[in-house]
Order: sequence, then structure tokens, then C-alpha cells
Amino acid sequence: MARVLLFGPLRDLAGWRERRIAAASVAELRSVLAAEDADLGAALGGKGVQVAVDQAVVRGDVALSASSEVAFLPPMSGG
Amino acid sequence: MARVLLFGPLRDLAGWRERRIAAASVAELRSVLAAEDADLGAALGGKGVQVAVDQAVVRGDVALSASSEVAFLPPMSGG
Amino acid sequence: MSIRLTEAPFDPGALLTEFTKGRTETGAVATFTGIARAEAGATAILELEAYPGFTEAEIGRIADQARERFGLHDLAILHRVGRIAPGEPIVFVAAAAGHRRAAFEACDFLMDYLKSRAPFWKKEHGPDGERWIEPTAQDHADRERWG
Amino acid sequence: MSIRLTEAPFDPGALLTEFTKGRTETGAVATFTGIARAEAGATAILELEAYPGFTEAEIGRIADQARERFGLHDLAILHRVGRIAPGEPIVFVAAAAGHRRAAFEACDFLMDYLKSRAPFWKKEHGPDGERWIEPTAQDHADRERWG
Repeated sequence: MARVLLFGPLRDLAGWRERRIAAASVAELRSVLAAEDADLGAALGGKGVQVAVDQAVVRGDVALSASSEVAFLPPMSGG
Repeated sequence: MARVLLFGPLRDLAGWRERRIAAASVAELRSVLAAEDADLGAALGGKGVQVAVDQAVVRGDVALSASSEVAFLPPMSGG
Repeated sequence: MSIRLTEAPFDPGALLTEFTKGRTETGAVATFTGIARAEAGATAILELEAYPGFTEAEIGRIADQARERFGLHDLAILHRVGRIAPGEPIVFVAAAAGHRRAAFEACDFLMDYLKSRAPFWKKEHGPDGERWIEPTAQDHADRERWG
Repeated sequence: MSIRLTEAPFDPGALLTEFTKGRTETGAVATFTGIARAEAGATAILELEAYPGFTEAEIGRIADQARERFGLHDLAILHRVGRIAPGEPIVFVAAAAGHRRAAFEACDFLMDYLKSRAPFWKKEHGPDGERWIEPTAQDHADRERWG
């Protein structure tokens, strides 16, 4: 069960900030989330949304373990 | 008796910081000071030395009253 | 070097007191304090979200660049997160260097990064509801000055 | 606007606390603190002389220029005079503006003026005796950037 975090507008869209979701990869996680909530699925693939696994930004697909932390980071606002 | 103030290196050269001296003009004051101390007289006419009368910088000769404050300002160091 | 996030209001002066203490070789300390503007009543509350751990680490990478680029002796960054009222400080940046130009430029550089690229998400709660904010074109242009 | 000279050591942080208090429309506060350097032991004591009244008035004229040029909301300058030990602050400048670029540039401008043209006379008391200091070529070049 990866720990999944949403930030900024993604959190408002989904209505949650943190959940545990079973998925063996980022790609599978995206499918699970899109199946539940098509709007969220589209937003997660939107322009400028980055993915961090265990606090490091990753590109493309990445395998997940039960202890992985996956964060979806919409375009940053700055401080 | 004008109040005469020396700043920075001029004070060290003269050995005093403030004196009362009778003079009807800045030119006369310069003569009095040069007659007492030729080195100081030369330094007061040196490059970059400004004169302020009553805290306003003046150029050339200016008349003095008994209550005038005359300051000789060597090139400024900045803070 | 200190990089911290805080949910509590802070006093930039207390940070400057701490930062300048005991510096006999530093010469120059520049600081910047960003304060939440009321925008004549248009913004009631600013809400800033960070990704704890990740956000400090990303800021730390830029801080390391700034230390190298400007030859800093030290730097400190404190950033508010959570709900921020008008008039409250949002961010404090301090840079210590041998000479003033380096200290000024480092603060300027760090602020340009923090305003446009740092991992924060910012929402304004105003009289007409709430909205997420993105960096302005000016914020991006400011950052691009540094190559 | 506050322009003051002081013979006593001061804490720049206390000045920043005071300066930022109650600013709901300001957005940006930049500061600069200049600290007496020990120069690895070469300078024991710095002695700064001002012409009280005249010095504040001359600084005030430049401060007015800065307010106009950079659209400042406020500014504060405190300058030490007398004998200053290594590690003690010499000068504190704070500028408040709507946006950070103006606040940074105003501090930079004011410091360039203060370092090269303000009515102070500066003597270093070191292990080899004392000497009067004049602005460096760099100080003059810095000031000339502003036209």
C-alpha cells in the first residue's frame, strides 16, 4: 500500500490529501486513481504535474514498494 | 567670534577640533589660521576640502557673523 | 546554514539578531522579508502549502548554489506555511558575505527562486471566495535573469 | 522615515522588528547591515566621525531621492559613530516597498552612497598605528552605477 499525497489544486479536486493505495508502479497507481475519478485521473496527467517517489522527482514509470511515498505535485506557486 | 570646527585628518593635523576665532569672512578666517599654522593653512586649501557655514556647503568667500559656525570638511570617507 | 518552514507567525528581527551575532569577519548581511499584503482588503488570508521534507530539500539545493555562486559565509531561510493573515511575514532570507554586493545579490537570487520555483502551493481566500495562485510572468522573468 | 546616528552599539534585529511592525500593505522589506571586520586581527578598532546635524541632513537628502526613485513606503538608516570594535554593526539600512526589486535596489543605492559620499571620516586603529581611510575605487565605481 503506497502512501499517496496530493498537493495544491489536486487536493481540492480529489477531495483528499493522503491515502494508502495498492499499486506496483506509478502507472498502475494512475490507472487505479483514474478508474475511481476520471477528472482526477486527467488532472494527474496534466501539464506541469510532477511525480515524486520517496521525495525525489521521477519521470515515466517507476516501480513502487509497500513503503513508497508517491506525491503528485501540480505547478508550484512559489512562496 | 565664529565657531570653527575641523574634521577628520584636519583635526589631527591642527591638534584641535573646535575653537572660537574672530573673523569677518571665510577668507579672513583662512588667513588667521594660516598665520598661526602654515601646514594647517595649506591643508585647509587642499584638494577636496569643503567649507560649510551654518551647516550648508559654500563656495568662495562668505561673510561671517559672531554666531556663524564654520566647518572645514576634508574628503569624506563614507561610513 | 538554516532552512526551515514554520506554521507559526515569526518576527524577522529576532532572526536577524540571531544571524548577525558573533560575526567578526563577515562585513555584510543582507536580508529580505516578504509580508502578506492586504491588497486594500481584497485578500483576507493567504494559505501556503508545502511538502515537508521535500520542500526544505529543494530549497537547500538552491541555497547551496547561492553559497557557491556568491561566496556566502552563511545564509538562513525561514518560510511560513499554513494560513497567513495580512501584515504577517511570509518569508525571511538572510545572506552573510565579505562584501555587500554578494550579500544583496544572493538575497535577490534566492527570492527570485522562492517566488517562482520553490515547492509551495498558494491559495488566496478573499471576499469573492478562494483561488490558487501561480507565479506571475514577472516572477518568471525575474528568475531568468540568473541564467 | 528615520535617520539617526548613535554612539552606542546597536542590534539590527531590534530595528527590523520595529520597522516591519504593522505593515499590511508593504509587501517587501529589504535590509543591509554592515559589520566591522576584524580583517584577521589587522583592524583593532574603527573610529567614525560625523558632523552632527549636517551628516543626518546630507543623508536625508539622499534618502528623499531614494524614496522618490524607488517608490518606497518607508526607510530607516542608523549609523554608528565613535569607536567601533570588530563584529559590531556599523550601519543598518531598511527599505519598505510594494515589491522586492524596489526594496533591494533602494538598499543597494543607499549603501553605495553611504560608503562613498556620506559625511563621515573614518580612521583605523591597528597594530601598526592609526590611519585615515578614503573610499576605495570600487566604492566610487559602485556609486557611479546610479548616474
